[in-house]
Amino acid sequence: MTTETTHRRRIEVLADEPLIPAIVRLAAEAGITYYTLLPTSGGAGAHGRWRDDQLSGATAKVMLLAITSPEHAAAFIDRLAPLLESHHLLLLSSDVEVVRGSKFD
Amino acid sequence: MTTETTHRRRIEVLADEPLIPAIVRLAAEAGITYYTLLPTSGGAGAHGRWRDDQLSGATAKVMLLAITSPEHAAAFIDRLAPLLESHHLLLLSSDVEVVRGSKFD
Amino acid sequence: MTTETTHRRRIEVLADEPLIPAIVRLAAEAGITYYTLLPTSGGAGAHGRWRDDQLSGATAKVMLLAITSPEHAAAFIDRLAPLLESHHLLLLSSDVEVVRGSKFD
Amino acid sequence: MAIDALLQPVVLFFLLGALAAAVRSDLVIPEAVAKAISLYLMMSIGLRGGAEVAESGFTHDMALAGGAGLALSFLLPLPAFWLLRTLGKLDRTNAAAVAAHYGSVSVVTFATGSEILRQAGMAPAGFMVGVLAVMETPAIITGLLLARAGKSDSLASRGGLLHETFLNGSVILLLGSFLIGMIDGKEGLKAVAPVFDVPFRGMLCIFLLDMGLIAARRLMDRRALTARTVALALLLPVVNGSFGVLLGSWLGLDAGSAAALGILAGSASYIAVPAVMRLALPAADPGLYLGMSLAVTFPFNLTLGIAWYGWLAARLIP
Amino acid sequence: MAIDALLQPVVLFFLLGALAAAVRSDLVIPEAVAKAISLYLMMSIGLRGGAEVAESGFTHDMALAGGAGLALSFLLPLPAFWLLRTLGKLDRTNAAAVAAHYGSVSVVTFATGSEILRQAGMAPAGFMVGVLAVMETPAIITGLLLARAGKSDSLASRGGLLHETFLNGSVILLLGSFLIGMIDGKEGLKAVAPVFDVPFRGMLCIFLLDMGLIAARRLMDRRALTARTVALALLLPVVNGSFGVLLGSWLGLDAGSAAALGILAGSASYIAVPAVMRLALPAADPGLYLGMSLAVTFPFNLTLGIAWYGWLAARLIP
Amino acid sequence: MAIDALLQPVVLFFLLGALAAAVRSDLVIPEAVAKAISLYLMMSIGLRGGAEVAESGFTHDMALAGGAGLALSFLLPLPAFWLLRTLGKLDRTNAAAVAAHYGSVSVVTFATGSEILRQAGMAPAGFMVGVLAVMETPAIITGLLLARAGKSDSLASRGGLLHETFLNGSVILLLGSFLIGMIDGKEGLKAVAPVFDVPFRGMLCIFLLDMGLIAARRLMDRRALTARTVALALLLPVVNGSFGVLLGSWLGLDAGSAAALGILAGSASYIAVPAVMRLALPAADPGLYLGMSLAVTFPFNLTLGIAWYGWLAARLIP
Ligand SMILES: Nc1ncnc2c1ncn2[C@@H]1O[C@H](COP(=O)(O)O)[C@@H](O)[C@H]1O
Ligand SMILES: Nc1ncnc2c1ncn2[C@@H]1O[C@H](COP(=O)(O)O)[C@@H](O)[C@H]1O
Ligand SMILES: Nc1ncnc2c1ncn2[C@@H]1O[C@H](COP(=O)(O)O)[C@@H](O)[C@H]1O
Ligand code: NA
Ligand code: NA
Ligand code: NA
Repeated sequence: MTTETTHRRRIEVLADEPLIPAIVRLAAEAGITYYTLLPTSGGAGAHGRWRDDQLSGATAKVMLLAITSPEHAAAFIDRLAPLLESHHLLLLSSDVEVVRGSKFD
Repeated sequence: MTTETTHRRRIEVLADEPLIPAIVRLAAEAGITYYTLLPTSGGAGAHGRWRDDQLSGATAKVMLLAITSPEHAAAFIDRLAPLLESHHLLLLSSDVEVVRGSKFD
Repeated sequence: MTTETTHRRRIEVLADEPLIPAIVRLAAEAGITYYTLLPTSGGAGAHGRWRDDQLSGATAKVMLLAITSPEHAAAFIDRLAPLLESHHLLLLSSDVEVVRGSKFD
Repeated sequence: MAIDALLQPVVLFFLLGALAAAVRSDLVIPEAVAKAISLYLMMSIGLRGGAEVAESGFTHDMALAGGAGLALSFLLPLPAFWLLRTLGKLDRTNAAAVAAHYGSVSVVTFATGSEILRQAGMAPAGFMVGVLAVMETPAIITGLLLARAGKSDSLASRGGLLHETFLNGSVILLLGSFLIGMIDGKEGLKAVAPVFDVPFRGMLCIFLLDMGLIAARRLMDRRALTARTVALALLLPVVNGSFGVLLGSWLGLDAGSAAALGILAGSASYIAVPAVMRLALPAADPGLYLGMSLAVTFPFNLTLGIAWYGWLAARLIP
Repeated sequence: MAIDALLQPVVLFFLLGALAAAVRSDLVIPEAVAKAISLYLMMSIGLRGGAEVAESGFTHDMALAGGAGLALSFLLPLPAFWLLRTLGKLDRTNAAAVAAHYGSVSVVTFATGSEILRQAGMAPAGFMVGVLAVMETPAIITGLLLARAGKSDSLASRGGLLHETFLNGSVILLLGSFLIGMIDGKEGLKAVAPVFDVPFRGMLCIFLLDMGLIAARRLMDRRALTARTVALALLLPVVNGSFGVLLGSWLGLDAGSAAALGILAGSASYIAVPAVMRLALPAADPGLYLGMSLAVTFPFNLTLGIAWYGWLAARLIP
Repeated sequence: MAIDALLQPVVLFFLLGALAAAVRSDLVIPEAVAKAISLYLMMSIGLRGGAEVAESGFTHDMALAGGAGLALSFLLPLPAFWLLRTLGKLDRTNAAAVAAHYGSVSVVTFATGSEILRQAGMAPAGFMVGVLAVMETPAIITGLLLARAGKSDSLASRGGLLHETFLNGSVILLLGSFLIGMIDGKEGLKAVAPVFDVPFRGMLCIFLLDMGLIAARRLMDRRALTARTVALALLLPVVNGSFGVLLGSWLGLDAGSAAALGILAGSASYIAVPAVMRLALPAADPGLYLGMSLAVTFPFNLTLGIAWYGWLAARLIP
């Protein structure tokens, strides 16, 4: 027996912690209400190096992961794209397969 | 020179911490013995919002990542699929390339 | 409107914490200067089981994530491949789509 | 006693945490530190209880209280289950899971209650810490029997369940520290008292600040709670706790220890039991059992319950 | 006072941290613990300040100092903004963000300064903790007005901004602890003094070790800092701080409290304000405002600034 | 002394941790907190040692003990390497890595040993903390020379190795705190004693609980350990430690300091050295060197080794 799987989009957004609630609201406007947050511990980008910083949390980055339909993914990307540069965000999109696809619209 | 890479399946399971040892055993039954666990810090799903909770650990979620062959991946998905709904699990499957593919059967 | 996205490679390297600075330098030699580090909490592989260990950090593993062009990805994989076995590394490579692809060369 | 108790720093910090969460402030105690403080509280409670037992020696009361605790933990889930099924309208699995929580105990409720009783000159006997340890797990067994758990599709069938139940970290730490306290006695623990004795109440303040945050956030996201289950989360502690005091007084315990038995009976677990239930009864809703025990019963006990059990014990045992 | 102050453990641990970072050692204080210590410091400062106010009762000085703090926090960003635009050559957004930091306050600078003043027999009045709490947020409002923030493309327009500004965790914890201190008084806090009073200076040492590491690492990765902004990060505390002392002395405060007002005016926020700015003014560079406040102004105040404000206050108010 | 030492809370908590791990309980001390306590222990040891040296001034003994420590750390890896190659049947790389661990020292073994010696009226001199700091790194250099490390395929060739070796966070923190202790002296540290002196033994208990968990879990997952390597992990501390005591007594140190030199020689690193070896000798198996030092030698020293070195020193130096 092979369990049937469905194609969905895997969206990942890396953002400073204070921005996460606003990004969650933006995702909800695009129809994405389910998500998971992953911690990070450091990195480097065009705006320099950083380390985990729980002190003010101002520059601690969090990875938001959401599995969703291609339509919702596109709507979310459209909304987030203009903010990427000004808000120092990282936005990734890729293919993923899930069981019970209807849960991931 | 270009190092040769092999196609494998990337399996990700998000589950409450108390369930992880049982899921690791289930994976072993499907032939998957190597894995990595990643922490999470929050999220939202059909069963509501949650935050990291180390106090009882009862509702702290952990992401299990395993790279494996398509056959083992299918066997694991078959075993896990009936539990997804009742155990509030998230199961993802996608393509990935690895060097030295024999290590990832 | 649909925001245009570009194909890039998603490189992930799992390594013991003391090795990360050296791997970051290796990545820079391959032209990869932007990356994000993610914490892990445990796992099992050919060299046994492990748990998070901040005490000496000697066997705490960190996941390095870098989105880059196929060329830089290949250059990095070429450099890292000979070290995989001796340094107990995990190296993954997959497809990902990004907005503003020029940022990810 | 009631008003004084409510104005103590421990309770005020709980209220501060609850208030901060209620106004949706971003205040957070790092979970690693909250967890460490909860381990500290268990070590401290265990050591001090054990040292007192080392001083008093084994007594008749001790055996009685231990037996009473064991019986309470095994049996309290039964009436609770019946109430949760009938009044609460819960299905079998959820009712069983919740019942297990109310048969078991809350370490922090006990700790706070002991401090408040001590302040009021009604310090419970040292052996009540042993009773606390004894009462943590039996209720889980009753709960699982009530749920007729262990169906084949459950991940729990792959083992780990017995470990989670009997070798839960917090139970081991409490019992182990109790034993160390008994071995070393007050004298032997002198060198570590600046960590395990003196700062206890202050550490409890920090922990209760966190509990206030967690409880209020759960109450605000009360998706799983209904008016019926909230009412039961207020009724169960009063019924169980009063019964615990009555039993203690009937067994001839001193007022402080009878009050402590009431606190134990009236409190509901939110550390050891949820971890087992997530594995053993995955179909039970954690939002429900944590919501009831942590967001309703815990604050109730802290503010009113403890004062009531203490008052009742003082009346019954002059 | 200056030399003595520099050789105290708190300052030496800061220098040790800075040195460790300067030689690129891998020394790291786990962030969860650093965060917990910063929460501890706020609880401790709040409780002790509140208990002192409970003892002294409300006074005329208290109202004056509170009003002065409010005014300073609202108005200090204005000249700072002008200096940052002209001398600092910053754009409007960055200048506004930095100005908000300098109008607001640094809790740890205040805590260290209070200890150093106390050591020198110039303990500030307990109500200065209330002034500290009052000064945290007004500067943020001025900063946002200066930036003409709230344009439509900002994520901030999706709300959360008011919460971050007024219900910031550290502000609530400080104010709440201050209130608890006022309610319980010195007597009521006795049982928790072994946690919130006695170990304060030692905990400050551990925290300052971490601050040394963080400040020096930021200074070494000073991508965003220019000679002009570094100069301003040294000039602003001297100007603001001296003005704070003068104002305090003009209002008739005692020397210790006037020095503390100087410390508050001269210090720059690096906890509450950055979190708001990241959301409200995402285009402002965190490397710039954290670099200035944390990597330049904080060490300056710790080593020289506090000593100077103290000396000035002692001269003006004999 | 032996039995008394075994029944002290520090040792009992270690055994409790080991027991909890042995029955596969899920008890875990959050790693951020364990790490913070290990940093605390180093700060405390350093400060107290430095303050004692400030009081006693520089002495002849101090120079002798320092020189002896330096020599021991450089040279002890040589016979260890030979034993590991011949009796242990390890390859060159693994033998060199393990030898480096045994030449270096364990801070917590030293801390526990000092407390036990102090209890027995044999407190080591304050300068032994300096010797501890001196002994951490030389053994690493000998180990790397023995391994003929630095081949081109190693990531270590990309730098970072010198930093990990000489600027390891724990070494810097220990030395820095020692210096601060020397600068401020007992008087200057009075205000921070409630954190860095009084609670030391209690904090050690919590840390040893964690060490018990970690050591027993490593022993149970002893994939990398053989009967031969376990035997050597018991033999090496006895040989090295006894030699350390003899050397100390021959140099004319007091009994407590000679015992401490034995503890340092007999202990094996599990914090500083593993981090360097992972980078410098990636082919060496961390399961082997951490298994030997942490899971066998550390518990041996804690329960028997320290008592033996103390007894030997007391016999040799009446
Ligand atoms: N190509 C990339 N791969 C992985 N992470 C990246 C990449 N670019 C940026 N990041 C992450 O996103 C953060 C912000 O990026 P930036 O705005 O370029 O400074 C960086 O600090 C990294 O953690
Ligand atoms: N579509 C999704 N994308 C990302 N994470 C999800 C998604 N659905 C569920 N999750 C995660 O899985 C958890 C359990 O899901 P649920 O059983 O739907 O409550 C949620 O709390 C999320 O953290
Ligand atoms: N197939 C795999 N899937 C996921 N993680 C893996 C896999 N193989 C190895 N790992 C991770 O990489 C670490 C080192 O691998 P190894 O060198 O095989 O012991 C393991 O402890 C795991 O955390
Ligand atoms: Na109960
Ligand atoms: Na200011
Ligand atoms: Na040694």
